Amino acid sequence: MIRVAVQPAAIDIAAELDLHDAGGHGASASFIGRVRGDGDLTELFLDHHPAMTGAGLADLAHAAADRWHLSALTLIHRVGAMVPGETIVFILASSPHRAEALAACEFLIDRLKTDVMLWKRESFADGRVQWVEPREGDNARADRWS
Amino acid sequence: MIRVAVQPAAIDIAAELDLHDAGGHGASASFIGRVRGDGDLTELFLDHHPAMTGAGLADLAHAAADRWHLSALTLIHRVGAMVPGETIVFILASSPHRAEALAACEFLIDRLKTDVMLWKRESFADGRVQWVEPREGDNARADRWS
Amino acid sequence: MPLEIAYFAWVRERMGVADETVDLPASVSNVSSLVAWLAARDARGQIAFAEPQLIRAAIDGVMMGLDAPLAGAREVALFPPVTGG
Amino acid sequence: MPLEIAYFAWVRERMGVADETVDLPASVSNVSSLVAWLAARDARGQIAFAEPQLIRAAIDGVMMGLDAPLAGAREVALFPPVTGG
Repeated sequence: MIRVAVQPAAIDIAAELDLHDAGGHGASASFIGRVRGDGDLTELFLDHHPAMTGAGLADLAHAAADRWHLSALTLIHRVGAMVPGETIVFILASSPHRAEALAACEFLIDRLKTDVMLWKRESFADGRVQWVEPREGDNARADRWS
Repeated sequence: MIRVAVQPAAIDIAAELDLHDAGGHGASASFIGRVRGDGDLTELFLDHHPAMTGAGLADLAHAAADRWHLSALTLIHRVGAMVPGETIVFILASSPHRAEALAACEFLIDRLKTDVMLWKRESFADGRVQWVEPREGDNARADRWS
Repeated sequence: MPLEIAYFAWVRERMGVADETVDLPASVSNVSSLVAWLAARDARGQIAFAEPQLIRAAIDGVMMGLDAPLAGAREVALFPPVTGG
Repeated sequence: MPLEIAYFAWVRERMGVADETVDLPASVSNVSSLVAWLAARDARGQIAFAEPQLIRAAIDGVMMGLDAPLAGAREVALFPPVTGG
């Protein structure tokens, strides 16, 4: 019912849709986050803590399942090096009720930005490499749920 | 960029994901609504007005595209007879910004419940057939956006 | 004047037809009087339009109130409140 | 006492290693004094921990404040604030 993965491999959305057992009926809300090519970004690297990142994602998934009535939940996060257009994160929440599927999906994407042990490094076409700074806006969105 | 369809044929989500040009990067939010088998429901029939239903969906899609910064929007609604587990509606909104993709998706599903020329008829295992009454809760959710 | 009327959902089922073309008497000038005229016309209409407050209308593809005039209309659609996608 | 230290993100890059096992002097009793000790140890540590207010820590997989004691710890992870998924 709850599937969580942290993986360096590309995220196969069609395969994840098939794996996800929505119970055959009700509502599914999903979110797909992709690497943006803004400012000539050539690579996004996501550093992670092997044990803590997976545990953090699993905690978030269980928090969502405790809070909303979900028939299935898929939460897949990619780590390592990615290029623009590749999928970083895929969230898929199913429920008999659409409001719960939508809320769970939004909760997860907001909390992922602040609660999970992930660090972003951006590389650009001109050779610049920089670690991303935390964004105040992300904290504000995540705080809506507490 | 905006794709709207009203169709009696089954909705092929994998094919729609392929058709939808998310611009290769950014965020995509989606919603999949399926027929629920509650109370031994055996068939859901959706009546529609050939011209007005399509026009209403197109109006909603353009309202979303005017309100949020979307790189692509797919809105597919099935009509006619369906069985539990089949997909009634598929919404897929892409944007450079996740908040906009999520909001557009939620706006569309809420408004679909109240603004589009569709009528639901339910058939049950014991032979009962009934037309669905409008739900107050749907109006309240849709009114959030006005 | 000849007018095409299209019915949807349980209005269609109770009328037994999806659409028909009628010749309206001059006294039927707006949607409300059309509904009353259909209810008085025969048993099907009496059942379909027994609760006129539940009837919604569109004239030539545009949602209209029950006091909307029929002058110039080509098609009137009559149906219950929508129940969404 | 021997302690494994793991570094992440720019802390890892500036330290030049992903992890190391150190023998701590008895004076290093909590995360804050560990950070100060690493900053004083060599040039890499001086650069990595030049802004200790930016450093976050986890002890044996659990997020901890900088005043958390190290007694009994097996692994300390040191890293900047997370920047999300």
